[in-house]
Amino acid sequence: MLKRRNLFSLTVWACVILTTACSGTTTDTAATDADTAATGDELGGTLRLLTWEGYAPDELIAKFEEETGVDVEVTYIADNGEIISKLKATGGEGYDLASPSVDNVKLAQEQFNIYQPIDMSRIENPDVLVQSLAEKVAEYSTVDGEVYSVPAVWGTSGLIVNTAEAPEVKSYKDLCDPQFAGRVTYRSRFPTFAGAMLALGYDPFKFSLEEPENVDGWRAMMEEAYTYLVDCKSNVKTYWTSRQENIDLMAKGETYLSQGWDGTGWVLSQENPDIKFIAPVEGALGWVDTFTIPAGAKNLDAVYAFINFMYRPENAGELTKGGGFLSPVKGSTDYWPEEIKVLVEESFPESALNNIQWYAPRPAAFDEVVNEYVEKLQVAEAN
Amino acid sequence: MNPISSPSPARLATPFALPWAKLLRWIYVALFLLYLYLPLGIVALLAFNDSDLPALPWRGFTLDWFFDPTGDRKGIFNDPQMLGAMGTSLLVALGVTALCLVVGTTAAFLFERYPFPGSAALYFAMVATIVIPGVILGVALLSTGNLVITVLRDWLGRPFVSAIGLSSLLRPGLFLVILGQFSFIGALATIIIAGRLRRFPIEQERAAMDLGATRFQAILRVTVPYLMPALVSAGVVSFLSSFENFNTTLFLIGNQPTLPILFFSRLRFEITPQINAVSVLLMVGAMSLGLLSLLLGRRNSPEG
Amino acid sequence: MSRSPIVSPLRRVNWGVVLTALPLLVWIVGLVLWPQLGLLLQSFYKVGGDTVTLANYLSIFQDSDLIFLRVFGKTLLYTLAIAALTLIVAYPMAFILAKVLKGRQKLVFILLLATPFWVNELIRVYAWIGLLRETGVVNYLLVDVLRVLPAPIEFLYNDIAMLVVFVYSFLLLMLLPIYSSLDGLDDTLIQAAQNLGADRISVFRYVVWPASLPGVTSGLILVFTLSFSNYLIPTLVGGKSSLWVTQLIYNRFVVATNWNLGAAYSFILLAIASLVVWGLLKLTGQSLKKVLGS
Amino acid sequence: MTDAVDVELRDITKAFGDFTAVRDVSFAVPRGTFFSILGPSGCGKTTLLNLISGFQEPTAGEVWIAGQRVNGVPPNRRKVNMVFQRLALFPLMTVFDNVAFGLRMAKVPQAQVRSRVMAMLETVGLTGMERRLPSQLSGGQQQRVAIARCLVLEPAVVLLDEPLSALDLKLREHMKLQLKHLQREVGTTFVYITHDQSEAMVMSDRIAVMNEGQVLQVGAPDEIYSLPCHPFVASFVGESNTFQGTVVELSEDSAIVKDGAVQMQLSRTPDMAVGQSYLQFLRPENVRLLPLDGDRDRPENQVRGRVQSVIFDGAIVRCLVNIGRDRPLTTLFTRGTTQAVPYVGETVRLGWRAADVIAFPAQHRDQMMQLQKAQFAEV
Repeated sequence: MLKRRNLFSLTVWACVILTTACSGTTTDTAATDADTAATGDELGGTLRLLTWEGYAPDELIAKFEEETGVDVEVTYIADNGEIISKLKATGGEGYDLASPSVDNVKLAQEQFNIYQPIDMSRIENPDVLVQSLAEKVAEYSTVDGEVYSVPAVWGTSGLIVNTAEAPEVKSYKDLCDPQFAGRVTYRSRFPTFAGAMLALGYDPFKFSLEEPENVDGWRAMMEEAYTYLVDCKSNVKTYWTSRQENIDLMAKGETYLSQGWDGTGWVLSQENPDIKFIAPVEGALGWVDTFTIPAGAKNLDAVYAFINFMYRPENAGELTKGGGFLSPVKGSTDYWPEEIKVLVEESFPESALNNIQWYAPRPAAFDEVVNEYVEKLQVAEAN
Repeated sequence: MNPISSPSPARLATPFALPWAKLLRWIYVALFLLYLYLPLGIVALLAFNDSDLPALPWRGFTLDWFFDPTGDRKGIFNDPQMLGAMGTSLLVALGVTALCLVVGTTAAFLFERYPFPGSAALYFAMVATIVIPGVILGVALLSTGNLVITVLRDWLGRPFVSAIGLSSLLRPGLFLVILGQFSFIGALATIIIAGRLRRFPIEQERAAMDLGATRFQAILRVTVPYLMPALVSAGVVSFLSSFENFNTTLFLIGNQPTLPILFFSRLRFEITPQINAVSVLLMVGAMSLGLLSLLLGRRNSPEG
Repeated sequence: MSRSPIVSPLRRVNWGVVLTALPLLVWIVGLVLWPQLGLLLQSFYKVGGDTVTLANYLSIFQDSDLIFLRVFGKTLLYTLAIAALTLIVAYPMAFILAKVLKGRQKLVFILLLATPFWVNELIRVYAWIGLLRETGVVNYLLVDVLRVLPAPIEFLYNDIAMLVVFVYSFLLLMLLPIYSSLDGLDDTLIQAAQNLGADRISVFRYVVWPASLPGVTSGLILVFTLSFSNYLIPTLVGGKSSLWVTQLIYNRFVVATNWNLGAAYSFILLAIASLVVWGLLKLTGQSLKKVLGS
Repeated sequence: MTDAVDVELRDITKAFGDFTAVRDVSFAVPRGTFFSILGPSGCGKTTLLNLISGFQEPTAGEVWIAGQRVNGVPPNRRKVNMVFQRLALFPLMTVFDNVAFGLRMAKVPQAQVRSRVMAMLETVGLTGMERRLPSQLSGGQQQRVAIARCLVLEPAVVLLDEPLSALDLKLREHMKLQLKHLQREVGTTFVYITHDQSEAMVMSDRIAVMNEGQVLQVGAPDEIYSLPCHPFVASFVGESNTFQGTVVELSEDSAIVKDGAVQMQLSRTPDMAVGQSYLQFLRPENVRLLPLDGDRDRPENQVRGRVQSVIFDGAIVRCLVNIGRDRPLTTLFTRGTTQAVPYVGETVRLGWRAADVIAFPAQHRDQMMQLQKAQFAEV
């Protein structure tokens, strides 16, 4: 029996329960809808995107919502690992569409089974895509004969150069040229190692596709790139960790030379024409971010509607017209302003386009080696 | 507790009594304040700079970053995403504060009044939450939530779990964010409240009961008013800790970002003085809350 | 026969206590212990594996470069330095606040000191970046305004900058506990010591310092643990050679998605942090409850 | 003993901004005396103590201790030690460490510290308590630690700042005597601050009475009591019946002063003039109950009245007699001596001698009121 003096505790409990109930109902009603209103004849419900900042601009989302009646909710992430971590933690639930980079999809799917295959028949007009890109994505994201990704946007990383200070730059090797000591920035991540390997005459992507079992060979290559980068460390002002950090360093003239994304370079060019994005002679590193459907996605109709919507050239053009990244949709550049077109064409003459080195999926064992060396590089003292 | 409050002779007897020491003291205080306020002062200043970048030199005064009439510069009051994030942060912070105050008070009573076997271990576990990196708290909670859903589904069947909304509650979203933040901010609140409860002269409660109050009434009429300064400061600390939390929130957040999360993704992508404008708001807000807690804490403190 | 007010726990369950205990239990068990235990279990499995193993823990010794141990050691050393530095910077202010300033002046100062602490950590860190960077405000002042330097210097991206920002971030957590223990020190004790022949140094050593010890310990613990588990400051300010243990853990969890190893790392972190806290308490002769309750 | 002086204040003034806490104070404390500074709270006695101990510096004037001028000498270098009002025992140190503190500060060798502390603890009767913390001692024991902590340093002067005020009544009475004996025993000069006139009376060799920043009278307790030289002293020290009247008649060696209905004769002082206003003080023990009809004993002043109340305070009986004034007249006598105790309502005859009336010219009209306030403020 409860006595009167227990009123205090009861009140406390009532408060706890109320708080819980309130926060629950006010915040997640939308998600509950998505749970229940899964498949109807009419489009509607909610579409929960897990994507990068810039991939879901307000204007496009508004347009899509108006066309379909679907309510779009966007969660932004800042790292491929965040997509995988979130989906891993929820067993692939909680989101309807994610945008991992294609080289991450296969491994994540094999290890954690967090995605579901793409139903290609529901892509209305697959021919609108640049074929070589679409094929590459299909190839890289196939697990057990099923394709898990279609391309969303792509881009490269190469060299961003302040030509007023460093006019002659054309190779990854120039990052380590002593004349730029203290005026160089790049990430302490795999792309930097990839660039170094290319500069040393290796092809890491071909290697990981052709010899996925050869961990020792991979390690040897990484070791060599590591030694090269440690020697190079005194050249580096700092390892940038975000797009904006790279922009700040270059725009303020604190660094002259950077390994970074093309889109970053073009944003800088618009402010300072001396700064250019260059595809190095070894080849720019090509990445593709994808549309990949989490295993627990609810509103598949809306998912495919969204993919098809984004594959319309005018929408693809709208998405990429800021010059942050490129679209795999043919004709999207028709909707670009002239100055962006010029910048992109200047950076990518025919030869450079053909020379893009696409990131390929890596086996888990390779990634472990990569992580190890990334950290070793950060610990190493500059020479 | 308060010693004699007559004009204190110790003022002269402090180790800084010599004139040069007095000068030195004020130089130190000035440097200290400079250290504290120079970075923030510049952040605040640049919120009013008529420039697209948050950087010197000064290009004239503007309020564009607060209320941009044209829409070219997204003034924070014309930016639905920013306003939405502020609202979300507010909601989360209020939820966390409510939980912290209620649970913190019960926990404080338990630790101070009813020591039970294992209470020391529980206390240690509580304090340990402050040490665990926030990211790990978040990840652990997220995967536990998922485990709960999976297990419940196996037991009760998917429709039932969906119907009571559990699955959406335990997915990344504000509910989990509140729980995650509370899981360690609650420790701060408990420590603050327990600290004051320890000094509470328990005879007062006994006197109240002796005069005919039930235990509940005694606590409500005598103990809680005594705890009020601690409750106010625990509330303010909880609110502000929640409002600025980033690490734990990162993994638990769904589609409604809190302010720090929005900051983080914005700062990675582009920096405009908009961020400075929000900072100014936050500073003003923090200062007012601090003032409130000091004034309330002081007024309600029977110790003066 | 005396009727004891304390009812035998065997005879009758005290529902009031049980109900008071429930929120705490739900919190600690449901939101802390259980999730952490889940992680702890994970730390005994290889990623994707299903046999219990110590491999994740042993891996820290097996790596040829001992990266984890080196980073861990460096982090530990630095966090101790940060705690000590913060103490040195904050102590005089805490003393002035407690023993020199009175009444309204004191109130204003407390507010003035507390406010910066509540501005978002990200903003504080970016504010410091804006100050210290090569094209930042400090260089602008030194080169363009005061003309002390011929050319800008890079103040950012090194360990000193990192220490400066760390100390800045945790100053208040040191200041307030010391202040509150000094505030409880009766002024007449200082007088008594002086009266008995103690000079300034002896007054500090025998009266002021012992009285502030609970606060000092509490401050040291807070600053130590929070800088130990900090991620943003070393990442953004520390530059190219300042890997922090939380970055290693973050890398395991987020970049490599190897939660098992990440969990192992974080439990090592937790264990060492607890050990250091325990050591600090032993060293200062304080108890956790007393220190945190002040 | 020689007339050596341990503490001497010369024209000391201490001002805090506009407020002058101490004004032109001068006195000397002979070596080996128990010297009390007595006055109501706020009279400046604590300031005086701080000036002697060195916690504050005078605005003007000189402080001399043991033959040395100590202006500007910091507190830790003065040969005075202090027992604080709240004792200020170091809470984290044992009794031994508290007592040893000053010796250690003076870098006395360890062995000597031990023997001196133990000897001192024995003197104050605390042997066996040396390992306890102050919080584990009773109030009286703490008191003795505080005193031992000073005496062990063999200072020229021990200053005591109302150290008994925190004790309960019984213990206070006991400690008064203990202190007095201790001081006799060690022979150190004690300067004792108090607002309690009975403490001062019981313990002191000499008393300085202070009010509003000034020392009004310095003298032996008996002298202060029976020959006050200032109306404040007369009213503050001991109990008095007070009158304020005007001189109506003067003779060669006496004067008649009238206060409303009451008219009394008192000894004449040279500067008295008719029409002048005077304050008169009359100790209750000097007011005697006279037989209603007898004329054996005829003091100069006599009055009839009705007993309003009778208060027994141990051996002392106190009668309040309504004599037609706004305040009753108090008379005191020891039980069982002269006469039977009257009953309430009884009409009695009271009488007192002219020589027992202490009179001072009244400076202004409301002085009496003020004095009464001062007298009751401390109660």
